[in-house]
Amino acid sequence: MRVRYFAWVRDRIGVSEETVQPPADVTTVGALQVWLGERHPAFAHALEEYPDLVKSAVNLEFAGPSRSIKPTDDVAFFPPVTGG
Amino acid sequence: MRVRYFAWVRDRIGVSEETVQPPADVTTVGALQVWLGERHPAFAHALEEYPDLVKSAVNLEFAGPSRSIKPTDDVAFFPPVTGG
Amino acid sequence: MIRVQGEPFDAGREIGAFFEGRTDVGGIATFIGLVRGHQSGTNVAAMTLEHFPGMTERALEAIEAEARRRWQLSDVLVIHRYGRMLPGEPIVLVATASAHRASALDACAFLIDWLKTKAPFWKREETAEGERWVEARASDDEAAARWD
Amino acid sequence: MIRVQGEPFDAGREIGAFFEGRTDVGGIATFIGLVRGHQSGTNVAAMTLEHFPGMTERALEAIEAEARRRWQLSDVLVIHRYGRMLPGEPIVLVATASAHRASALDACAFLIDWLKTKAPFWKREETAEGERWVEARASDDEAAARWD
Repeated sequence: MRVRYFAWVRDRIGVSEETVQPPADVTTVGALQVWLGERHPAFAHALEEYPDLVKSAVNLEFAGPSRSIKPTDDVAFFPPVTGG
Repeated sequence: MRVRYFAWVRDRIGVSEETVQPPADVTTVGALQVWLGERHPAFAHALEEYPDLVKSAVNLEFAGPSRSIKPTDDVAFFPPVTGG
Repeated sequence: MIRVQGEPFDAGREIGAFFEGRTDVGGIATFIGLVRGHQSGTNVAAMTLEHFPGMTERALEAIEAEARRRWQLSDVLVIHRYGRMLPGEPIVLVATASAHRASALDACAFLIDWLKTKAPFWKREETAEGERWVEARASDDEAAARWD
Repeated sequence: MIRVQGEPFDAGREIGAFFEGRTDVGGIATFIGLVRGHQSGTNVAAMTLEHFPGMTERALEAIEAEARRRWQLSDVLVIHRYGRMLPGEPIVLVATASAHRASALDACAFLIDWLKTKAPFWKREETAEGERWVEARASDDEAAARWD
């Protein structure tokens, strides 16, 4: 599973992209977040400190924490967008 | 008193501008319209046929029929505007 | 700033010059009104805009002043042509500059809506059947009224 | 049409090209977002826009499609830059063309409001105190929500 991080989420974790193989019981974006937090304490900390400020996308579309995921998915975590 | 006509109001009357000396009892835009209608039957006809489509201005500002006028005023009659 | 002119203008160039060098502005909103080549199913070969010199400038200045009263604007530009013009040519350009986009967007819509019903211009179209004065539309009155 | 690019663009020239030769269009509405030289009292020396390649284009195309569903538009153009830019430079251009001005104006406001909250861009400012990520604003969420 491809995981990408953007903006200050990436700055905190220090990784922009990684390929991970979460256990079979990690079937949602929310569960993946928790599991990734174990690999990256800074990510766990960000989620705890700013739970509303970490957004996610699956396969290039916005997705909430209940969205189900599979090993071939492309998942991304980032702050609320500030373009325009 | 300077009187000007624009757009199809002018086309109907056949005059774009004239200097007139209405009698002393013509003290409003509405009274002036009636008096001008006597000079220009086409104007009287337009006022009768399209009473809502003849607008007026006094001294370069929109003015309704009850607006009072004096001999030094600059009065204009024209259809609803269609710019932009 | 208000400009009423007979000469054509390059709307893109005017917009570029409008924000050139500004670093205090977050958003520019513009509206360009063009001559359409057809109207209610009839081809329009050309359009002539008549106006009331003197009153036109005064009316547009009053509309600009009202926009500046209602919104915090860094700058306003209104260019309106008169005379004969061909399909595709710009008739009017409205541009607003503001620190914040909502002010720029709202003020731009306000300016064109009020201009349409409060500035003394009259359009005459040339069609295959001859010339005709364009009639005022109730929808323009309604658009202006939402700002009352 | 959607363009996401690192290179600067000339907003005036793009707007000119957008309506050049069109005779089917009565109104063009545009919005240009510029880098501001100060933000909340702090001088901003430069701004860097990060984006999510692939998702950005997809999000902007979905927003354009939604605008075309809601309004009768002859054309839509969205240009959005990424990378580092200086105060006064355009970040984004939205342009809409329609037979009728209300559609052009409303669709333009809709496009920039949705783009602000639904396209994956992130701004980082360079100030005298260092670099900082720009925080999302509740007012942008509210502006987008009025189109729900």
